[in-house]
Amino acid sequence: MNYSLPLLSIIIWLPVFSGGMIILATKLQGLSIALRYLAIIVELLTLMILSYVVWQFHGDMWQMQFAEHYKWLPNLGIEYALGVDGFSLPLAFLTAFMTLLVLIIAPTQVAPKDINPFYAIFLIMQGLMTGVFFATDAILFYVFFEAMMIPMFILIGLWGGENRVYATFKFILYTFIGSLFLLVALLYLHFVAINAGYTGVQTFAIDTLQHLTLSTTEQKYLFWAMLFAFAVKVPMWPVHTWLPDAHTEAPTGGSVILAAITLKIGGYGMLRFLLPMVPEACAAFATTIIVLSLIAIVYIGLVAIVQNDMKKLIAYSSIAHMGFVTLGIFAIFQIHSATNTAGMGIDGAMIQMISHGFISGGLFLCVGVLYSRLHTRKISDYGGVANTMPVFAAFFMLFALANVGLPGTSGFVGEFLIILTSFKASAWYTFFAAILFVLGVAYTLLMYKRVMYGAVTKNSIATLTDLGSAEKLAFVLLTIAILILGIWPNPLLQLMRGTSDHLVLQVLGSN
Amino acid sequence: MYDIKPLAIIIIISPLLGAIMTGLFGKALGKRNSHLIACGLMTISFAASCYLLYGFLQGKYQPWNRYLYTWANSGGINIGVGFLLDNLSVLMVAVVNFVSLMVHVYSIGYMHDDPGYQRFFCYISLFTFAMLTLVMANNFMQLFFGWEGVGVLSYLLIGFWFDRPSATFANLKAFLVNRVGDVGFIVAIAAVLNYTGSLDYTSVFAQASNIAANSNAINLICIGLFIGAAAKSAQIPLHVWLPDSMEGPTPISALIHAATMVTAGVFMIARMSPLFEYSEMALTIILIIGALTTFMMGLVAIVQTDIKRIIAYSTLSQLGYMVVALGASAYAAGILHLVTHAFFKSILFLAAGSVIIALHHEQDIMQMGNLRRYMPITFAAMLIGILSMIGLPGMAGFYSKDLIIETVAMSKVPGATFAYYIVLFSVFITAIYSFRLLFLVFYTDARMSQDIQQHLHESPKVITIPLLLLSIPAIISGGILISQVVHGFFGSAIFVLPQHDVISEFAVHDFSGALNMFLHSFTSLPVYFALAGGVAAWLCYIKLPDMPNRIIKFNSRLYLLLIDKFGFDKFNAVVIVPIVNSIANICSNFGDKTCIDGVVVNGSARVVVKTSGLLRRLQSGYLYNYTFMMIAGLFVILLWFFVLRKFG
Amino acid sequence: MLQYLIFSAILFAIGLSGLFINRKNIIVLLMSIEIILLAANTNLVIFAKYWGDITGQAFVFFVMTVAAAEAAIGLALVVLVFRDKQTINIQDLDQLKG
Amino acid sequence: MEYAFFLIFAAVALIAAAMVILSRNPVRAVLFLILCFFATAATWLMLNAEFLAITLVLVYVGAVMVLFLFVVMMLDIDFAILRAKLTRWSPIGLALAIAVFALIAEIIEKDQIAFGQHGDELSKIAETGNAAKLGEIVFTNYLLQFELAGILLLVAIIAAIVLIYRGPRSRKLQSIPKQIAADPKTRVHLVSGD
Repeated sequence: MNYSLPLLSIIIWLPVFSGGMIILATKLQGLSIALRYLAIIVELLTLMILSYVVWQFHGDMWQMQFAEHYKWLPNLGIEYALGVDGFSLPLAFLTAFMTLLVLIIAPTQVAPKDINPFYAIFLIMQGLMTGVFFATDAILFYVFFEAMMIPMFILIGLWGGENRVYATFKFILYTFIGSLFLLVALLYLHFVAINAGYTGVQTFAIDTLQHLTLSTTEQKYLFWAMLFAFAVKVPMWPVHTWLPDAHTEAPTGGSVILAAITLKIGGYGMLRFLLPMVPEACAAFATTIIVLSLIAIVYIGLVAIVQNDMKKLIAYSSIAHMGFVTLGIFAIFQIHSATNTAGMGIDGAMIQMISHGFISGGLFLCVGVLYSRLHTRKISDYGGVANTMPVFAAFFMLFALANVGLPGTSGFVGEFLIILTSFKASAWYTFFAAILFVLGVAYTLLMYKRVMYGAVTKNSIATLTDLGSAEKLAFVLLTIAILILGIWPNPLLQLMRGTSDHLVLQVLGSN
Repeated sequence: MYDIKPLAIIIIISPLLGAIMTGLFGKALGKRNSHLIACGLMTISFAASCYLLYGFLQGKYQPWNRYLYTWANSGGINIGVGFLLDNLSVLMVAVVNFVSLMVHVYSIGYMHDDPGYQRFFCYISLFTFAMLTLVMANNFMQLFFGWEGVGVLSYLLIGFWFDRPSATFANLKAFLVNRVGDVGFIVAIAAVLNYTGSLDYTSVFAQASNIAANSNAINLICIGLFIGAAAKSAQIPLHVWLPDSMEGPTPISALIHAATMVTAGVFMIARMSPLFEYSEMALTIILIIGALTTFMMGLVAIVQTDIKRIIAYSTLSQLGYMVVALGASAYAAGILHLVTHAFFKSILFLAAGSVIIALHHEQDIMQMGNLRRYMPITFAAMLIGILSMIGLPGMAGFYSKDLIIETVAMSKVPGATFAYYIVLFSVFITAIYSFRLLFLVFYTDARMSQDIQQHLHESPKVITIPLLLLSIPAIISGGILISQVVHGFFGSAIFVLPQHDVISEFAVHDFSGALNMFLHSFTSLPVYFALAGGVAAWLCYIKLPDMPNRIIKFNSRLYLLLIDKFGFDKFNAVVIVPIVNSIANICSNFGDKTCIDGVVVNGSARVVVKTSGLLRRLQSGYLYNYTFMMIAGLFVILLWFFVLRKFG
Repeated sequence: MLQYLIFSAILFAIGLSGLFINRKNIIVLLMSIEIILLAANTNLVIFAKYWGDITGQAFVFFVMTVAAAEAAIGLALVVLVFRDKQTINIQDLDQLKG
Repeated sequence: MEYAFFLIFAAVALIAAAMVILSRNPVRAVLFLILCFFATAATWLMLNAEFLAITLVLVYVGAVMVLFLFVVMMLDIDFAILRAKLTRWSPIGLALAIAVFALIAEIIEKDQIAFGQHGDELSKIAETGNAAKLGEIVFTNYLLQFELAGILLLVAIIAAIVLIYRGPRSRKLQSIPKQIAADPKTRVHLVSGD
C-alpha cells in the first residue's frame, strides 16, 4: 500500500512536538488558555487521524499496514520503520482515547498554573507510547519503550504523593532492569540474524527477527530475558510490587495512563516478540507462566480484599485482571483440540487488555474525582458518598461492575473468551481463573460499599459536590466505550482477525 | 407462518427502553411520567407476550430460533445474540412479564414517597429486560448475560436503600454467593464449548449424547451448571443470601426473590434437560439437595418472626420442590410449579408489603394480629396465596405440587425414595408455617400499638388491584395448565430419556384430566398431610396459644438450631470469612510486603547499598592509592600479555 | 637496540617508583610523570629508528605538546591547591575519600 | 665509540632520574630532572632524532622545567614537613615498579630485534635534515593533528590563566548613590536599656 502522507509518523510526532512547544511556551503569559485549547485540538486531531487509519485498515490482513521505512542508523542496520497491524491499532487508539479523557479531566485535578506542563507531558507520553505500538524495528521499539518511561517518571516525580521518590525509583528500576534483558535478547537475535545470513544484511526488523532458526536452548534463554522485560510491565506475579506503589503516588492522570496503557505494553510485547520469536520455549514454559498467572489471579485477588487505600486496591485488581491476559496468551500452547480455536485465547487477551484500559482508567478517574474533593484515598475516610454524589455513584457503579466482569460491559468479553480457551488446556485453569469472579466481587464491591453506601456520617461527605461537566463528559465517553465493547465486541475482533490468526499459525502452525 | 421476530423484539426492548428513559431522564420526566412510561412499556411487553403465548397455545406458532447479530467471532466459533422462542420460553416470558407488570403497578403505591422513585423503576425495568434475555436466550453466552444481569439488578435492588448497613451487607452477600455459583456455571459453559465446539443450544443439545459417552465430561458440565443454578435458586448450601435479601423493598422480594430470578436456576436446568438427562449423578445430587432444601428451610420458616423472612424461607422450601422435580426428570412439573409459585408467592409478598406499609414498616408478626378486620382485601389475597401454596385441592399450587410428589414417587433416579418421603412430609411443614403466618397476622388479638391501630386501613387501589389480579392465576393457572403440561406442552424444549420419563408415565397411568385429579386427591396422602399441618397450626396459635412455648421448652435444642438456621450463616461468619480474611492478610502483609517487597525488592536495594558501602572504603582519597591501583592494573594487563605469549 | 630499550624501561620504572616513593609533594609527582613520558617518548624514538619511519618521531612531537599542556595545567592546579589548603602535602588532600 | 657515549649518557640520565625521586628538596629535584632531560636528549641524538632532541632541550628544559622551578620557588613550602619517611606503600610500589620493568624486559625479544632490520631510512635522511623530514610529515599527513595540538596548547594557556586568576583586586571606593540613598532609620538602631 502506498500512502502519500506518513500518517503513523504524524500520529506519533504531532503530540510530541506540540507537547514540546507547550512546554517552551509555558512561560509566556496570556497564552495559557490558548495552549490548553491547542493541546485538546492536537489530541482531537490525532484521534481523527487514528480513526481514519482504523477506517482504512484491513482487518483480515496480517501484514503491517501504513508501513513507513526510513534509514536511521544504516551502519548498524537500524531503521525508522513503522506499521500497524491488528494488535497495535486498537492499543494505539486506546492510548489516544485515554489521553483525551485525562486531558478533559485534568483541570479538575491539578492547580491552574500547572495545567500546561501537565498537558504537555501527557501529549508527549501519548506520542511515545503510540510509537511503541507502531514501531516495526526492534531498536526503535526499544527506544520508545524506554523513552515513554521518562515522562511518567517526571509526572510522578512532580505531581506525586508524599512517598513519590520511593515509588518512582522502584518503578523505574524495576522496568529498566527488565528492559535491559530485552535489549540483550534483541542484540543476540540481531547477531544471529547476521550470522545466519538470513538476509545478508544487518537488520533489526521485527519481522526478520521473528523468522530466525534458533535452537531450543537459545530459545529458552531468550525467552526468560524477554519475558522478564514484559512480565515487569504487565506486571506478573511476583514482579508486580512496583505497580501499587507507583499508582498510589501517581497523580490521577498518571494512574490512568499507567493502568490503561503502560501495562498493555507488556502484553503487547509478548504478542509481538515472545510468541513469534521463541515459540518452542513458550510452549515449553507455558505451564510455568500459566501457574504464575493463576497465582496472580487468586493471590492478588485476595491481597486486594484487605487493602484500605483505594488506588492500591485498584492497582492490585489490575494485576489480577492482567493475569487473565497472560493466561489467555499462554493457554493456547496447551490446547488439545484443533489449533485453529487457539485464536480465541489471543483475541481474549487483546480484548481484555483494551477493556481493562477503559475500566481501570475509569476506576482511577473515579478515585481521582473523590481525591480532588477530599484529598484522601483511604477507604475508611469515606462512606455514604452515594447520598451526596448520585450521578457519580452511578458511573462508579458501572465501572465497578465492569471490573467484576459483568456481561454487557467490556470486562466480560475478554475474561469470557479467555476462560473458554483455558478449559481447552485444563479444567483446573478455568476453575482457578473463575475464582476471580468471586474475589473480584469481593474486593470491588466491598470497596464500593464502604466508600459509597451507608448513611452520611461525616461533615466532609455531606458537603461534597456532584460531578462537574468536564468530569461528566469524560465518564460518559468512557461509559459508551465500555458498553459498546461489551455489547458488540465483534467489530474489534474483526479488526484483529487477520493478525490474530496469523500469529496462531506462526506459533502453533508447526506443531 | 407468521414472523415473530418483531414480537420478540418488542417484548425484549420495551423494558430496556423503559429502564433507559427512567434511568437517564428520570429527573426531567418527574415521578408521574416515569411510572407511566415504565408501566406503559411493560404493558406493551406483556401484551405482546400474551399474544405470543396465545399463539403457541393455539399451535399457531412454531418454535423460533434466530440470531440477531454476531456478538463475537473468535477462534472459528461464532457467538451470537439471538432468541429462542419455544413453548418453554414463551410460557416463562408471559409469567415474568405478568408478575413484573403487577409489581410495576404495585410499586407506584408502595414506593410512592421514596426519593429514589425513578431509580427504582429504572432498576425493575432493567431487571425485567435481563430476565427476559435469560429466558429467551438461545445460547450459553446470552444465558450467562441474563444470568449475571438479573444477579446485578438483584444486587442493586437489595441495596436500594443503600444508607442502611443491613441492606448493603445483604446485597453484597447475595452477589458474592451468586458469584460462587457462577464459578461452577462458567466452568460448565467452558466445558460445553470444549466438548461440543459450540455455545448454541441447538448444536450443543444435538451433541449431548456424544458428550455422554465421556461420563466425566457430562458430570462436570451438569454439576457445574447445577452449582450455578443452586446459587441462583438458593439451594443448600448456597441459599444463605435469600433470607437476607429481604432487606430490599418488598415489591422486589416479590418480583425477584420469589417469582422470577430465583426460579432462573430451575428454568435453566429445565432448558438444559438434554444434558442433565445423561448425567444420573447430577440428577441424584439435584434430587437430594432439593429435598434437603425443601425440608430444612421449611422447618426454619416455622420459627421466624419477620413476616418477609417467613415468606423467604417458604420460597426456599418451594424452590426445593421445583428442584426435586428436576432431579426426578419431571422438568415439566418443576416448571409448572415455577409458574404457579410465581403467582402465589408474589401474592404473599405483595400482601405482606401491603401489611408492612399499613403498619408503618413493622415486619414482626408478633406485633400484628387481627388484621383481617382492617384489611379485608389483603387478607383475601393472602388467604388465596396460602391455600394455593399448601396445595388445597383445586388451587393452582395443588396441581403443581401434587404432580411433583406423584412423579418423584415414580422416579427411579437414585435417592428418589428418600426425596419422596421428604417432600411428602414437607407438605405438612408448609401447612404449619403458612397457617402460622396467616393466624398470627390476620387472626388472634391485635398486638400493635394503639397509635397504629387507630390509623389502620386498607391499602390504596394501586396496591390491591395487582393483588386481586394475581389471585386469579393463583387459583386457576394450575388447573388450566396441568393437562397441557402433562401431555407434552413443552414439546422439544424439554428432553427426557424414555427410562426417566415419569411425566408421561403419570399421564398414561394416573392422569385423566384436571377435574379427576382434583377428585382423586382426597384419596391420597398429601392433602391429609396439609390438613394435619393446618390443624396443628390452629391448635398452636389459636386454640392453645401457650403451646409453642411449651414445645420450645421441651425441645429447646432443636429450637435453637432452627433459630440459628442450621448454622449456615454462623459457619460462614465464623469459619469462611475469617479464613479468607486471614489468608488475604497473610498474602498482603507477609507475601507482598515482607517477602517480595521486603526481601527481594528492598532487599536487593539494601544489598546494593551495603556492597557499595564496602566498596566506598576503597576510596581512601589518597592520590597514591589511586595511582597504585592504576599501576597494578597496568601490571596485570602486561602480565596477561606475557602469559599469552609464553603459554598461549 | 636492546640497550636503548632497557634504558627506557629503567627510566619508566624509575618514574613509576617515583609515584610511590614520593609521599608528600605533588610537584615531585608531576616530575615523575614527566619522567614516565620521557621514557615513553624514548621508546617511540627507538622504534621510529627501528622501522625507519619518521611517523614515530612525529608522534613524540605531539606527545611533547600534550605533556607541556599537562604540565602547565597541573602546575596551575598545584598553585590553586596550595592557595586553598596552604599545603601541597598529598596526605592532606583526601577530599575524594568516600 | 657510540656505545660508550650511550652508556655515559644513559647512566647520567638514570642517576639523575633516580635523584629526582629521591632528593628531598624539590628545587634540587627539578634541577636533576633538567639534567636527566639533557642526558636523554643526547641519547635521542644517537637515535637520529636531532630535531626532537633539540626540542626537548629547548621546550622542556627551557620552558617547562623553568615553570616547575618557578612554581617550586613561588610556593612557600615548609620543606621540613615534606621530609617525612617513606609511605608504608612504598616497598610494594617499588616492588611493583621492578616487576613492571622485569616484565617489559622479559617481553622484549632480545635476540630478534636490532636496528637496521627494516632499513635505515632515518640515518640516510641525515643529509636533508631530520627537521625538514619531520616538518614534511607533520604539515601534510598530520596537519589536522598539528592544528589540534596548537588549539590544545591555547586551551591549556587559557585554562592555566583562568585557574590562577583571582579576579580584580577589591578596592575601597566610595559609592555615591548608596550614600545618598541611605536612610537614617536603618542607620541608627536604638537599643533599649532594659
